[in-house]
Amino acid sequence: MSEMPAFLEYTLIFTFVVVALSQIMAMIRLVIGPDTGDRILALDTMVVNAIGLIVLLGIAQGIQIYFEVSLIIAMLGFVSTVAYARFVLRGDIIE
Amino acid sequence: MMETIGPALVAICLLIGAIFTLVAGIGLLKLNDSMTRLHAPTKVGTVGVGAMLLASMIHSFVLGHESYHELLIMAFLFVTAPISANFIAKVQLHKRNCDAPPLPPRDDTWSTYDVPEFDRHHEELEEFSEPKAN
Amino acid sequence: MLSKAYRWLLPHPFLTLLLAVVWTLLQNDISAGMIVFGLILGIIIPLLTQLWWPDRPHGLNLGKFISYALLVMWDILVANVQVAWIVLTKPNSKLKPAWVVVPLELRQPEAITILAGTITLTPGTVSADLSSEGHSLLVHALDAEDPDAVRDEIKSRYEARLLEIFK
Amino acid sequence: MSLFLLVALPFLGALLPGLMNSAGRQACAGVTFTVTLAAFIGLLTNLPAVWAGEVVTARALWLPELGLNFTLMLDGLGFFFAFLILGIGLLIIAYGRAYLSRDDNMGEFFTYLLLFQGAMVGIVMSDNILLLLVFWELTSLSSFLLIGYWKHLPEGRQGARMALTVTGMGGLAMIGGMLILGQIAGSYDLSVILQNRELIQESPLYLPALILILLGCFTKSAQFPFHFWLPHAMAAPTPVSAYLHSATMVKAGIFLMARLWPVLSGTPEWFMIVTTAGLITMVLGAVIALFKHDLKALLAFSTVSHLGLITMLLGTGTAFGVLAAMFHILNHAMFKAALFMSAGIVDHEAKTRDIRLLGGLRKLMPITFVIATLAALSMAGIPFLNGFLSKEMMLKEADYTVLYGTPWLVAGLATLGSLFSAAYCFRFISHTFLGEVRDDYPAKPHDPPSGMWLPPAILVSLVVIIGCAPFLAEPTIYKVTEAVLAGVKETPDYHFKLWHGLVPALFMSMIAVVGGFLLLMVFKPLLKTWENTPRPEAKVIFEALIEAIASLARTTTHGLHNGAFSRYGAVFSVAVIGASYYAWTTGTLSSPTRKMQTAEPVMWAGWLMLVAATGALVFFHRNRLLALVLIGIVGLMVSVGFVFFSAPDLAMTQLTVEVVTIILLLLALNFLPNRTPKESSVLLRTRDGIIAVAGGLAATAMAYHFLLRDAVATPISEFHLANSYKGGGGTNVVNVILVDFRGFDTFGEIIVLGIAALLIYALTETLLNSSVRAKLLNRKPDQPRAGDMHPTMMVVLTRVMMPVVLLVGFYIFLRGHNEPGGGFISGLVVSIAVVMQYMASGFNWTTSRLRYPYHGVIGAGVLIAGLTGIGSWFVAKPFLTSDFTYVRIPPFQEFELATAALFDLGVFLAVVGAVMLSLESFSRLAYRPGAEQSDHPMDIDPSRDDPPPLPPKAGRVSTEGA
Amino acid sequence: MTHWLIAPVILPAMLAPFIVLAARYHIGIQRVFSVAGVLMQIAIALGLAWQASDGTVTLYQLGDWAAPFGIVLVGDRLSTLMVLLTATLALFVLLYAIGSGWDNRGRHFHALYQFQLMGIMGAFLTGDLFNLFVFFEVLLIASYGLMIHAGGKARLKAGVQYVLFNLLGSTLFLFALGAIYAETGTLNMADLAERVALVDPSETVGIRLAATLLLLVFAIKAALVPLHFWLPSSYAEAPAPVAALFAIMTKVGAYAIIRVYTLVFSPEVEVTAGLHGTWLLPAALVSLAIGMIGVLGAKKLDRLVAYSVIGSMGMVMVAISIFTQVSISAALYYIVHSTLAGAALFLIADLTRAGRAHLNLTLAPPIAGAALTSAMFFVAAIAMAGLPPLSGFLGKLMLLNAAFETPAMAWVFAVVLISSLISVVGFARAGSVMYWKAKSVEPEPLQDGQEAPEAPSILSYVSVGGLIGMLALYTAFAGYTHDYMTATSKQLFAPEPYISTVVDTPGKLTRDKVTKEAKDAE
Amino acid sequence: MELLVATAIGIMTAAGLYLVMRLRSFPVILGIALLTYAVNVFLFASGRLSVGAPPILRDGVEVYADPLPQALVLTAIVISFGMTAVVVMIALGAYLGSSDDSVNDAETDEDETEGAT
Ligand code: NA
Ligand code: NA
Repeated sequence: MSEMPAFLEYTLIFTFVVVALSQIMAMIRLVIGPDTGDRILALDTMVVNAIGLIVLLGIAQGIQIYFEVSLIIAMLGFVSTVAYARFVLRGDIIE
Repeated sequence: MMETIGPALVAICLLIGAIFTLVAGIGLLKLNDSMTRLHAPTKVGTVGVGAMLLASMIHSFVLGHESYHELLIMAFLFVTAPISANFIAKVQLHKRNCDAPPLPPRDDTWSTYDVPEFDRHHEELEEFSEPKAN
Repeated sequence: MLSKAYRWLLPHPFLTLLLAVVWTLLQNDISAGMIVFGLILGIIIPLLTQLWWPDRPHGLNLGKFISYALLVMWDILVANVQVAWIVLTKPNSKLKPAWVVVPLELRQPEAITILAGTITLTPGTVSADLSSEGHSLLVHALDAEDPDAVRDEIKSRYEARLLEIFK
Repeated sequence: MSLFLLVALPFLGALLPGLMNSAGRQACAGVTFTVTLAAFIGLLTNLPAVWAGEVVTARALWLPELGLNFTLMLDGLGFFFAFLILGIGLLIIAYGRAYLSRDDNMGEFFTYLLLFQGAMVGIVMSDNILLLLVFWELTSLSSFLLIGYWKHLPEGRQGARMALTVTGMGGLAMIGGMLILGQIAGSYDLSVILQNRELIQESPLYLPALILILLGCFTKSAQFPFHFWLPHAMAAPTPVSAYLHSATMVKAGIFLMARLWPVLSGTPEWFMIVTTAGLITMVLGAVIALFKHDLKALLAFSTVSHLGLITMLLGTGTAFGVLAAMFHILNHAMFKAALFMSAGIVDHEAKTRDIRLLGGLRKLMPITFVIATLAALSMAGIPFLNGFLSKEMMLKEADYTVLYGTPWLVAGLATLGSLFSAAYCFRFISHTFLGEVRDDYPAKPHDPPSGMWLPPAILVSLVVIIGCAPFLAEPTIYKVTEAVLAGVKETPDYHFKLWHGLVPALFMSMIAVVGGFLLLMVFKPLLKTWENTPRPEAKVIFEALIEAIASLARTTTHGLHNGAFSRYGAVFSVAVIGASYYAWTTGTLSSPTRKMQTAEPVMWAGWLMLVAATGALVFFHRNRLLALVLIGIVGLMVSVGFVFFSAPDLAMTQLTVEVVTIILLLLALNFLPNRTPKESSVLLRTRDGIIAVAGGLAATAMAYHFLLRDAVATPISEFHLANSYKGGGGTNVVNVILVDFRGFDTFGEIIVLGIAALLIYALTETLLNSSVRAKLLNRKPDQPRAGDMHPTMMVVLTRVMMPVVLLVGFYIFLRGHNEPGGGFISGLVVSIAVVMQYMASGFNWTTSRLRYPYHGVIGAGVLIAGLTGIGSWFVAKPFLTSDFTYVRIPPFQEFELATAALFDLGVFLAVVGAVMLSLESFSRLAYRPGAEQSDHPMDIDPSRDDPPPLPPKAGRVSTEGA
Repeated sequence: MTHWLIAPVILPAMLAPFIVLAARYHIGIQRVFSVAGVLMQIAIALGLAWQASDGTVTLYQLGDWAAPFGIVLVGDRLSTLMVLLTATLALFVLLYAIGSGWDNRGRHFHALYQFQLMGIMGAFLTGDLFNLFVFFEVLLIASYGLMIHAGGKARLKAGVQYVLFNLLGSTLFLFALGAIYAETGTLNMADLAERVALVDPSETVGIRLAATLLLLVFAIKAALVPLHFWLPSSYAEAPAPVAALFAIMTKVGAYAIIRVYTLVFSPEVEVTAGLHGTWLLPAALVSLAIGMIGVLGAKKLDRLVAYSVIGSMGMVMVAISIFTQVSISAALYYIVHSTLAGAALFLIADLTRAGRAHLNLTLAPPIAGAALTSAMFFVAAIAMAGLPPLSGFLGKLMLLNAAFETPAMAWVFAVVLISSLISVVGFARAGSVMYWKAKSVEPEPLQDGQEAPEAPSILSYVSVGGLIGMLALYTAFAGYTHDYMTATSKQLFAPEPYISTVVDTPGKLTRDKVTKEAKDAE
Repeated sequence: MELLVATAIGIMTAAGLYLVMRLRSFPVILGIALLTYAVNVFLFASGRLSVGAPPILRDGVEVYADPLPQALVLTAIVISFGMTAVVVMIALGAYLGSSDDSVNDAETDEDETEGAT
């Protein structure tokens, strides 16, 4: 980790833990469902949380090059959510 | 100035982000109705990550290599979230996972239930194409 | 003639502007070179894709749009705290979710989309569906004692403003 | 004539009959006869030298390093056999011309015959045992063709296959034997091998070599227990039978035993095996022959019997035995060929060979009667005919031979064999020719044209001449015997004459003839007994055996390759795990060289998510959509892991690829069932579970092992890190490796993608041009569908987002060389942007507005990448040598121009083309005619129902600003 | 700087996209370009083989980077021989594909064919293990495309298994490469050979795992039992010319084993000692047996040929696993032979299809053009079963001759000879049913509008005849070819020139340094 | 950390293998995908693990993660993407042709060999 004040470091760790927790909760929702809509929602949440995780990593490591990754996750998360939903709605996702 | 306030701002943003993210998770897990669940992550989660992105941006200023990138991601998330939510809501409506909505005042039905003729015959459940609430 | 060339070159001027801004943000570098390059891209890319956006929105009022955006941002901040509070404190049994039907005055798809997006991003409401001809919006409210009040607020606070933006 | 030419003539000549086929039957036979005659004369030109005791040789190198060379030699033995092969061959050809009917393809027949003849000549002239093997197997193959010549007859096909199987087996055994023999002697040249009697007989490998070689000889020469194939070879046209049985095929084994006699014989093993086999064969063949009703079958078993006789003579290991054997070979060839031809004449004329339907032919076909009778009597061992002479010598030799310590055994059995031999000969004569003329022959027989009776007549006259004046044959047989003995044994002092005094052999001979006569008297009751005696039928046993083996092969093959991929996968896994386990446990292990790094909580969380998602995926894999979502999460967590471990490029690639993959899978899932049925049993799942866990443990162990140890030397990537900027002009080392250091890999990689897309396109085309098309068009959705195909909000968002994503793609492309990104990721991002447009407004609406020729995009991408590589040829550098420079054009900052970027552009285009072509193909499969093709980008657009604010075409013409 | 060494890879790599771009809808133009490309390939391959025939090792540094940092192509006797073999095979098979019209029964045949060649050529020429992986993938994915060319239920079904199995193989290859890099820090084969010497004898688990996994990967390609399950149905169901071309694909596996196990993990290397010795020979013998049993047990002619390919690979692998200079040269001789013979048999099976509804070994009316087809089958079957006088027999002799050097000699003799017999019986039964027994059946009278089955085109016969002719030449000049194989084997067993050429030739940056140092010295 | 990565590889491998041995093409393809993840991580790990050191050259930074395995994995990902697309298509083709998505190919040719006679 890059040099940073101790309080920030603790906050960062706390945030990591919280995001991870949220991620796990989403995962639970994903598994228990009960329906596809809930699962897609859970997946969407997990994607957003993943962006959060990567942003946190960037802060922790003091590196900015993870930006492209976050951007791509944001784009792709959206596309895949739409794709899943379209599949449930229409079967054919690019009809 | 930046050296002292900066980290504090970062920490605050992070905390806000953490809380909202957690709320999103809790909401997703706790709420027991599928439409209600939709509210938590699409908004709270977005703000949560938004706050973290803000933290990252401030942090970059603290470190001295300014970055505006994060704005872009934030914008992206905010613009796409409603569409995602809309699609998921449509899925819930389509799968009858919620209370039947009232009919629209001006048109015949909601667009999700407005199934084209050639799509109405699927292999098993023909009656499924019509909203059962009506 | 000039405006013809203008329309040919800039089928969607706002998109051009948007792309230039995005490019600058992407590059993380606000220099003349970057902005020029961003504008060049902002012209080229819409030209490439304009067939997929055949009719451009008309009568967009940029100033009002910006103030609308700021309003929405504020609402988002406030609303999120409210929602968080509801999620954390209210037991499931006490929640009163409800469907809200919003009849639309807006006609332009762009405007309707912005309205629906606003509704989703702001407190306790999600735009769930559009009616089959597009004249009503189905909104789900997380905790609404009075659905009609929610509908009225949406219409007055957001739709009215959008009607002004998209004349 | 050169020996090469001699051997080559029949082979070269074999081309002619086929070519002459259209020129008529006469030409066909004529050319065959001419070729054989030429070879025969060529052979005779060597007679003076051979007679003088010289060995004529010819050598040419073929495979010198292996010791397989084209070395030929002609000594007395070889000459003797070649003379028989070509001489009798001539007669057979003449006979065959008359024998074959109009329906038979003569060109084919004579081609096979010449091939066979050439192979036989090759065997007897080989001075190299490997070369001999070549000819040996060629006789098997060509006789296969000859025996199966009448393809429409099941007996022909079966007989041919049986002959091939049995002699082929022997031939293969002999390959082993010959190789061992050559290995012992240090050479495969016969001339060398024959010099090494002691070396060979003392070698521990002598016995295996002997057994293997004898297997070859016995099968070829139809010795017990391999005798059964020969009678079934009778299905061949009679000229073939005559040839195979008299002078050629079956004599090959005898020839080889004689050829190798100097080095193999004389040991107890040789004596026991060869003599025993010969004796049994002789007696057995004779007994069976007596009871055969088919003339050719009778003759076939008589051949078996006589071959046994010769084998027995060679087995005794004495010089006299050899002498007798050689003489009998000559005699047997003559009378047997004549007999077969006579049988053929009878068959040809009376249209039957069944001896029970015959009789009385003496009056109808007197010429044939004379010929057949003289030949048969010779075979029976009647004085003044050549058969008598050699048979008496055999009996004399038998009298001297003591087998298994029992003095009378060989003599008794030899006499018994001769007795039966005489009996079947008498039966042959009396039941065919004697007795009353019948009126129920299938056809009215009469003597054939001279073309058919002249050849046997020539042979029979020789039979009589030698029988009366044996001294005429004596010098020749002595020369041959000398050649066989090769100095190992003294040539015996014995003269061929009719009267040797009242020696035991004479009595034995008399017993045989008289006994044979008596046996024929009581033939009827004897036949009854024979027919009522249960006895193993060799053919049935053989066929049952082959059928059992074939059936076993079928069961094995189809049981093993049962088409179950799940089992193949299990076998694969077990094999890999097992081999790895072996490699691991036989290696050495010392302590790790790297310290384990501490895992932070976030790492644990990520791990937990990954494991949970993976576990859930296995658990829920039957719900396909859920499984897809879960695998997406696995991929997401892997990507996050890549970011965590400093690999942003990887994370981006992984993510983009994954989304495109999921889109593809969703497109496929549209057609596939949504759920996987539960099919495998608990037992099977347990098995799979165990294998899977073992595989997982193996992977874990291996990964853990390497993670805690350093490479044996500095990894080559040190160089890449050090030279990335200096030599490649980029700071993103991963990208520089991809487009420069290892650009060739990337070139291959985009080609893989391109091929993938072409394949998908091609298969789509194929499916749409097949019956699948109708199926697709009539497809009913398997789940209820919602309305609103192209939701308004999505369309509107896409209008803004799609250009932005394209911009991002461009950005990522430009950045790649120095920051995470590059052509590949950029290509995927751009593809995803287009996919967004597809998803929003539908495939038809989107493509009808902008149709990219995706084929062309792929082609262009690969060509650009390739031409960039080729470009470096013009500056005399190898393929893909990169160059770069920095340019500054105001108002822009200094930027880099690199050939690598051009290469990356190729990558970009190939990726976009490939992904889009694939998606397009899937979409074409999903096309349904019922679905109305909207002219609008979105289904719901309230602005359409209002009066349009601008005239319809105003989009382009209006003068108003926004 | 000559670029000929890369030409066999680049030529098809450029030709294929060109065909896709310019001649997508014109089968005639595609054919012309495809044939011309293959003819050029042969010319180039001949040149390369000639160049390598004096023992020269040619190096091509891609991107001008020195090995091991960049990728290199290496031309020695072995690799150029394989390139020549591939090009020759490709010509006859391509002519058949054109003559039989197979190329026009689906899309993109010629492009895929060229890509396939590119992959194979690259695999033979590359000196880098990861690059080998890439070329394996190129050749595999092209082979998927060719295998399912023209579609059809059974073919697609078999295609799924073929692809899935190879995906498992590719995964394994990556595991092996990971292990190699983790252990040695390099990917270049010559460099690897030098680094293997640095492995600590007290820490051999890693390198042994790596070597084993690599061997398994190649064993899959070589269809070694029990990793052969991908082969029978895919080769049987593939379009005939494709199956014929695939005859070279199994050889890629054999080639890779020979290359890696002579260059890198040679028997003298202590740390990997005994790795392949223990189980490769048994596996090879079992492959031989299983293959030849399959020839006897197959119910269809095309499957029979596929099993014979497995059997012939068993022969090759037996020779390889004995691992002496003599045995490797036998293996090389046999590789060329079995490639040509296998290809010929697949094509003949296809000729047999003319006028027959199926290739089941059951009674059916006579086929069109039976005489010539059956004669060709007879010759090719002789070659494949290893009967004299064709090269199969010579190869068998060479193998058995080499087997005197192994303690398992008796096993080798027994299995080779017995399996030969089984295959002879199998081929004889099949040929008898297909070509002889059919003569006893009256062909069904043609129904209205039904056309009499057309005999295969002359070009089809010419291409099969060409392959058989190649076999005959290969037999007749066995002395020369065997000498060549022996020299090749010798070169493989003395890899120092190969290694020094690859590792010591300077590249882009190092070369500058060298010239600069030379200047400084002046 | 190393143990976590190693076990992650192992678990994905195990799950992948299990799914590969299923009977329908869809789970088998998912199994292959899991195996691909596993092997990609393994190949990546052959450069050992480093946190916060992406191989993007920056002034003053000396320690970088090993870039070569990253490049290799990138190539591998792309290739396996192509392969996955192809296998999905072929599996789909096979399914459409026979209405059966089983990966196992029970031999259906009715005509048994009557044996060569
Ligand atoms: Na479905
Ligand atoms: Na890159």
